[in-house]
Amino acid sequence: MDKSVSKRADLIIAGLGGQGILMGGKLLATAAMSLYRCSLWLPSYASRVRGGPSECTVIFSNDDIDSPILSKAYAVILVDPPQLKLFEQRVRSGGYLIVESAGLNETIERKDIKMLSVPALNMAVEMGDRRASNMILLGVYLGVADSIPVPIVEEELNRRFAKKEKVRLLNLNAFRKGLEEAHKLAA
Amino acid sequence: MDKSVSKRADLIIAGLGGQGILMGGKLLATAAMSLYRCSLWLPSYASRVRGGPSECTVIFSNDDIDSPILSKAYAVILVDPPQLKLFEQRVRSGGYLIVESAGLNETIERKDIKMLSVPALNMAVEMGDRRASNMILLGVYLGVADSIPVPIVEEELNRRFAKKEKVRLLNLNAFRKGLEEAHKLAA
Amino acid sequence: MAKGEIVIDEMYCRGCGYCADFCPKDCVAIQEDKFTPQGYPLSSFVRPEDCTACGICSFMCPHHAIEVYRYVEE
Amino acid sequence: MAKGEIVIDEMYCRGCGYCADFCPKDCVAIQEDKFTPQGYPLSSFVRPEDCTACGICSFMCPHHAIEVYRYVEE
Amino acid sequence: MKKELVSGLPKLWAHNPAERLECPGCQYPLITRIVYDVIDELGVEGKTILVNSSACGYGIVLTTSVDAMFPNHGQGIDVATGVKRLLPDCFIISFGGDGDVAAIGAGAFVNAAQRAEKYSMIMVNNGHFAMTGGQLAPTTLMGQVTTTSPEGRGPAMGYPARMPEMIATVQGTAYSARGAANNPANFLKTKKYVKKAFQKQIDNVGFSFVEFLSACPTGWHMTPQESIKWVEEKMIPTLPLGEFKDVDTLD
Amino acid sequence: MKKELVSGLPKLWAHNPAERLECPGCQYPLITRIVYDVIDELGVEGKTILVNSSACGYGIVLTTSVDAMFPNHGQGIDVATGVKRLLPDCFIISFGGDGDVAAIGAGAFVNAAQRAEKYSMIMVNNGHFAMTGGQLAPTTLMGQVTTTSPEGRGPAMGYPARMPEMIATVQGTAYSARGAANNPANFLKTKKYVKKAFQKQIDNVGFSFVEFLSACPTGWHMTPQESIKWVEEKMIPTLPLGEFKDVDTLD
Amino acid sequence: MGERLFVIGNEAIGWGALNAGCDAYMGYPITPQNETTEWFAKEFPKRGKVFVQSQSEVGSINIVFGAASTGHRVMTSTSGPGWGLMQEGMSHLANGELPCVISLVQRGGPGAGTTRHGQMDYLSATRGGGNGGYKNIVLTPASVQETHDFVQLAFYLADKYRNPVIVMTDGLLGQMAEPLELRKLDFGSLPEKDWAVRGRANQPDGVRRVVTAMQGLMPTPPHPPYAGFLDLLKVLNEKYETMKEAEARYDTYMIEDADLIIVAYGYTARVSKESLKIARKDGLKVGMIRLQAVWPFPYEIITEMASKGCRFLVVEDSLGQLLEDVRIGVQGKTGVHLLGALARHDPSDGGMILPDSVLTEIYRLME
Amino acid sequence: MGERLFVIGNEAIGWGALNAGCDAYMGYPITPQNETTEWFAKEFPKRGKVFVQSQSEVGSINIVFGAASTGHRVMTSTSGPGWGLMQEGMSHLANGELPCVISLVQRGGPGAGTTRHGQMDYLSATRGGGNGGYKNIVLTPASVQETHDFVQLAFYLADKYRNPVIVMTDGLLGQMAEPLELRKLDFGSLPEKDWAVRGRANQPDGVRRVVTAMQGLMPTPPHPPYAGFLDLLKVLNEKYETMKEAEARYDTYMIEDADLIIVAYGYTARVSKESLKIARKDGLKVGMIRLQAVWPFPYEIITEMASKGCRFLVVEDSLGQLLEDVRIGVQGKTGVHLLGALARHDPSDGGMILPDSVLTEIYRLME
Ligand SMILES: Cc1ncc(C[n+]2csc(CCOP(=O)(O)OP(=O)(O)O)c2C)c(N)n1
Ligand SMILES: Cc1ncc(C[n+]2csc(CCOP(=O)(O)OP(=O)(O)O)c2C)c(N)n1
Ligand code: SF4
Ligand code: SF4
Ligand code: SF4
Ligand code: SF4
Repeated sequence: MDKSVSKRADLIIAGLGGQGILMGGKLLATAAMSLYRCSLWLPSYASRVRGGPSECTVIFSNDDIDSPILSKAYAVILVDPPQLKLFEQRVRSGGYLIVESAGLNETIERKDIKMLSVPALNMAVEMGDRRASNMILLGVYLGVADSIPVPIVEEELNRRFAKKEKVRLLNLNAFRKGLEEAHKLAA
Repeated sequence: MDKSVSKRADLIIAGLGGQGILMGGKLLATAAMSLYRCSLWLPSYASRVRGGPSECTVIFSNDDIDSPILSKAYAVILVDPPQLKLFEQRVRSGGYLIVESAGLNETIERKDIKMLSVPALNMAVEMGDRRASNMILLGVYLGVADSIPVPIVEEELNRRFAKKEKVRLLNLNAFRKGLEEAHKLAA
Repeated sequence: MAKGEIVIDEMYCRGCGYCADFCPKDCVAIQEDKFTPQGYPLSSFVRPEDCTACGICSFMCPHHAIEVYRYVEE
Repeated sequence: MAKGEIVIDEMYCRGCGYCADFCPKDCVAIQEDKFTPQGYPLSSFVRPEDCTACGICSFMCPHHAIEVYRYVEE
Repeated sequence: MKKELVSGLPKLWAHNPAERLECPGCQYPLITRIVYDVIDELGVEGKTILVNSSACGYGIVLTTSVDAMFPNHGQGIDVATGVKRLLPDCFIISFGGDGDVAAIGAGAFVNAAQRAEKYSMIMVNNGHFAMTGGQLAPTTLMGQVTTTSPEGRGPAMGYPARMPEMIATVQGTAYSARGAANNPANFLKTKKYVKKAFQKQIDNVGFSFVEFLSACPTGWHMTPQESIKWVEEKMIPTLPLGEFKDVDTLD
Repeated sequence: MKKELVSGLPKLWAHNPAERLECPGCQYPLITRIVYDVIDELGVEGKTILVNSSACGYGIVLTTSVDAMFPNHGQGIDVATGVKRLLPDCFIISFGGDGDVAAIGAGAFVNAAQRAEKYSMIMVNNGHFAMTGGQLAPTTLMGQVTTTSPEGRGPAMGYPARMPEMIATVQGTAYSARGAANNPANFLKTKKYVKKAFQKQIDNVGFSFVEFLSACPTGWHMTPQESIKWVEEKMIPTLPLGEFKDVDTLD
Repeated sequence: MGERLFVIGNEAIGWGALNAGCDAYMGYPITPQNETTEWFAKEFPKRGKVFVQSQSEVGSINIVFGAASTGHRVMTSTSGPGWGLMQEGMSHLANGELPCVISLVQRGGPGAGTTRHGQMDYLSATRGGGNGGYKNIVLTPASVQETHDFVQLAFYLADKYRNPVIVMTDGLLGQMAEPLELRKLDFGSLPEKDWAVRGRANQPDGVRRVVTAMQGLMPTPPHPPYAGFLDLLKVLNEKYETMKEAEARYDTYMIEDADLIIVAYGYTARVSKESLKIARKDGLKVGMIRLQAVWPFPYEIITEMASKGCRFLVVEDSLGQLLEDVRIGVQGKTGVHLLGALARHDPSDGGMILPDSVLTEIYRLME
Repeated sequence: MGERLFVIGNEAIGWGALNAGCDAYMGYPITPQNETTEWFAKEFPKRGKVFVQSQSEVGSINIVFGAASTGHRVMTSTSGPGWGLMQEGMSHLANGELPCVISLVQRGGPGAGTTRHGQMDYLSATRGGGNGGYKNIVLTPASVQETHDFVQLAFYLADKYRNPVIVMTDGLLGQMAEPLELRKLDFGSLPEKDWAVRGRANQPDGVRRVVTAMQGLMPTPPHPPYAGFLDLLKVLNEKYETMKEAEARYDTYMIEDADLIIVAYGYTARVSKESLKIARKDGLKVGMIRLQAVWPFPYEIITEMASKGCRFLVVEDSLGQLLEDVRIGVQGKTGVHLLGALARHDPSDGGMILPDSVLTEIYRLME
């Protein structure tokens, strides 16, 4: 993706219910509003099962967004490693598959995409709350995709958790950890 | 109507609810079953009002009966004289309009049909029950139309009122009175 | 002596006889040989002299056919 | 002395803690540091010695994760 | 001597005989008289809206001179909720047959009470579905012959519904009673029930309900006199008259 | 020393964990355990058909090894009527949520009792519509926050439905009770209620009904422990446990 | 000719059900089909069969759901607003693939409309008025005998396809009496209902049965019914396509040389035929296609005749519903005219379309 | 650009209603439209507006009937089986000519089907799923902003025609978030609601009002409403014809030179547009007609393009419902193809029609 023009970015976040999948995606999509003419977030989750497969699509663009559904995206964040093979197919050529490393015991076959394996769960536990792992992965994504300037995302994050200072700090730090990690991985 | 071949006969009985309109028609139609290949009875009454306009169509035929609804019939029995003008229009050319005379204070304009004015109510009251007037009128109809042999109608009448001897006798006598009256009128 | 009187509206009466049934003074009765224009047996104010203008025949009449008047000294 | 014993099925336990709450002898407890394969905190039979085989932990377990056995003399 | 009108046409009367199509001896118009007169006595005529979904009540309730609504069978309960919620200052009466309230509208009825809707409901119980030709209703008495219980209602068809007793158990109900007009005294007692029920609405207490046992001579194939006797000797023993709930606050 | 199984999987168990999708700490499966065990104890397993229309119950009731039916929300009451009428020798249990029985199915419920349908109905009351995301149910307590009572239930939304009390007034009801499993004693008492209710069906007496207060920690956003406390301290005072009707003949 | 009864259409439904071996009826009164409900109330209990007067039409259709799940032959009947209330249930019956018969005696609408008659439920019956897109065969008899016979056919087709089947008449056909010859029709054998619930001890294989309206299908054993949603759609689609192929029903009258073809069903078909015969005597080349089923619809015959240049006159007591299907069939090749409910002869609710009106319209079009 | 919210489609319905001056909402929870009900529960009471959680969808639609009779702007929302249960009420609203808005968030069916999404209520929404033959405008937005705007349009049209209006989306559009610019739209003036009940003392003329679902019509004074049934039909028919003339809505994309035209609405229109653009880049002459209303249907444009020889591809998440209307329009002149629900990418209930599938179909057809 051309970082300077940035006409369109898209992303799939996939995992299980309760992993903060939907919230993370919505945060990005909301932040993108001030920057892009169009922004779209589409959740998708199993109806009956609490804790079943959960997925969301995030698209921002200065052009109209036609399909709200992505066959493939530039980046996929996969919080549930057992679904690796499935989501390997959903990354566009030249894009990123960002995957949680805890529980990951295979690798991808495609050569035209990059896989970044991130120990987000461990990092989050170290930070004191396993639930922050989604923000770490989001940080990694922004670190490599640079689709929205970091301050704008942080601003949105601060707004969203304005009433819960502890949660805000935790998430903010996790997000920054993710950014750092991205730079490490990119290096 | 050709009395000997009798391929088809039809009849409209019209009046108000409670005047035995529907029952009379059904009696004829049922009697006709043994004689004709087809027989049809179609009631039509106001839905909400007890005592409102009530009408039924009776058709018997050896051919298929197509329309169950008659625009015009060979004979119309009108128990409610105020509707005379309306039902004058529903008699086929050459046919009969048999009308209760009590309360009748107009006459018909058409020359191509015959009107028979019958004091059925008075006759019935004389016989002891005003409710028998419908059978008198039915008798008049059969007297002039001869669409079903009298014994068959009487048999059906006896069957229908088999369990109520008094009613059976009353109706049978009324029916016969009507036949007589028809012969008088025809004379 | 009559304390009042009633007026029966022939147009409305349907001959159910409730007025006669419930009049505590038996002032009202169905006249089997008189009929309303609609053909129902007609109710009549047969014994006006005992009427107390209690109103019962009126409010028990489903067809709102009766008006009851009380005589008042002027 | 133990009158019986219980078996907790890791596949079924979801760490709700009702067994621990309702066991009258406090024989069962949630091990916050042990997890079921599904990632829930795991319940454990921590004080087998006092178990009376009353069955409560089993029938109060919504996830049917506990079997209770009573020792019987042969 | 001057004459003073003691009783005549009900108050709130729209003089229109063409619309008065009840059968001879039908007691339905007695409860409408009570309702109309009480509305008048309470001085709420100008803000009254009648919602009628009872079938035989269609023509009968149309005789009113106030705003009126005629939704389909069974809907009058929910419809009244809609009207009252949008016009909380108006005075809403919902008329229903026993079919409306005890059969097709039973869920709406129970839930209107559960939500403590602030209107008044009148159920006219003539023991069957009159308009459609006299079929069994939930209120039909044991042994009663109807067109769908040709051998008389037996236990296989259940037992007569007692709606005022049932709805009295619901917290949102402020008032619940059963009246009849088998004699002048009960007519007047029923009028008291109706007045109390309406007052609950005016005081914004909660849901209020009166059942009225109504003779249906035509539908029952009886003379008017026999039908009154049936109310007295058959219905009232099974469905006792009286008040089943009367509270001034729901808490 | 030999070991004897005191308690383990419920009787009538179809071993299929894939279908067991209730939330951690959900008490729903406790009432299914009771029902399954009582069916077993009464020896009617072979002729049992479970009809479930409670939403969260879909996955949970599917764990049975007997014939089962899953009609839509609100329909399980009428559907059970259909099954029982055609198979009078079978043993029919209908499970419903509080939404099923007190809201959408209230009319079916009241009329099943009025017709004295000969099956047994279990209502699982978790105080809200769990499956659809925790909306207000007729049973929701005063002050309780749900997604459609974000400020807590106030009087404008009515008052908590008390179904066993209400249905006890209906003549066709043979048995009506409310149980809970907030502690082992109440669990066992509830089991007795269920057994009595089922016996009424076996004896062909009439409609039988048991409400079960069920903790829903996920939906209530509580820990399982807090949810049990809520049942104890909030629900039971409003919705007292006990039997409300128990008769051996309906006449 | 065997012994004949003289009965009205609404009663013929009952006799037909009896001859089909129907085990249970559940229904709620509504004009103009009350005689059906009353017939079952009178005739079924004394034969040891089930009659349930439900508390509403929502109740009727759900009690049918339960009853049909047991594998017995069951039916309900209704009209107008009652039909409206059954729509959700119809959809669930389709999902659960439960065979049953619904007798729909049309009245006039919308709303409470008229309690008399009308042909105004064509679209909701043929398009699946309820949620989610489903199909059911809709048989449309035009006489008392045909009503009786088609009820039997309906039970057969319901079992054959494991799908609800509608027998659609109207208040006029329902109230009309004609001679009825009682006869049991044989349509061939049917598979065992091995999917029905009846208590596990009564299942020959001892395996539980599951009936659901949630996610489709009651696979015969082995259960469970966890067919995915897409699988449900595929199965239903295939079934609907089969029905479309096999179950169109109509008869034709003098269409070979016709310039104008009347398309109608039910009472208006009979009215139209009378007019048509008169017009024929006058030398007008009018023919008729009388639909005996309106779903599936025989588009082919319409297209074929339209290709020959025939024009069409749709006679139906509605504002134009059957009209849509005829238009689909005609494909713009020729003209399609409507003689509809606005031609009712009487402004009150008793109006119907008279033979005279049809005749006048034929002359107008053939001028 | 003004201040924008980032909200999901189901919430946009609420914001649209608020901007339309809606006074009351009554509804019953059902997935996937719960956020709408919850939005009203949260936002309406604090603004002094009416929120009623009904006991069922039969309840919702009848409470709407009562509320709409008072002349206020009122609405409900539902999905799937809830929509099925509202059919009888829809018919009565049509009979009573009561303006109101129904938000229908489609899910997959029949029966309980899937709680996710689908486009399977097209026929029941456009054909009047309930009894008696009635019509209502069905608006079909395809974005969060359009949802918000169309809800306002719907209230306007409802008042204009004194008829229920449906805003039909689906679970996918309902759950999807996009920026929303809150704006009050002005569609022009409307007549006084002088027919509404509000208590006689509040009627300017002191004459009672009567609202009925029995025999149609609430004539403004002088009452009573004894218009005959035929009069009702005439009035309704005239209204429906006017709506057909005036209220068809669609936009077109590159149809001028197209050989293949995709016809779609809602989510599948957006999916299709993406594929279409890719195909265009490949030089394939594909265009699109996106329906913004599905009743009335713009048959003319379809016929016109068919006459030019265009073929059609209908993309809808159903077994073929919109397909019927496109066929009526095409009149057999060219081919009509369906990419329907059987092309859902996933056997579970989450499947949807992906851009890839549409693209493949375009290539297949253009080969
Ligand atoms: C949905 C629906 N079902 C059935 C009917 C037919 N119907 C009209 S009135 C009625 C019952 C009338 O009984 P009740 O409510 O007791 O009133 P009554 O006629 O006795 O005054 C029925 C079943 C209808 N109009 N709508
Ligand atoms: C006709 C209809 N309306 C609404 C729904 C959506 N729905 C499914 S379950 C449910 C309520 C669930 O509450 P409850 O009955 O209390 O069961 P629980 O989920 O709490 O077990 C609702 C409203 C539906 N499936 N069908
Ligand atoms: S009560 Fe009224 S209707 Fe009945 S007889 Fe007396 S006056 Fe006539
Ligand atoms: S009650 Fe059951 S699920 Fe809960 S902690 Fe104990 S064993 Fe685990
Ligand atoms: S049928 Fe009965 S309830 Fe109806 S008007 Fe006649 S007497 Fe009254
Ligand atoms: S939502 Fe509540 S009722 Fe449903 S499974 Fe979870 S805990 Fe149980």
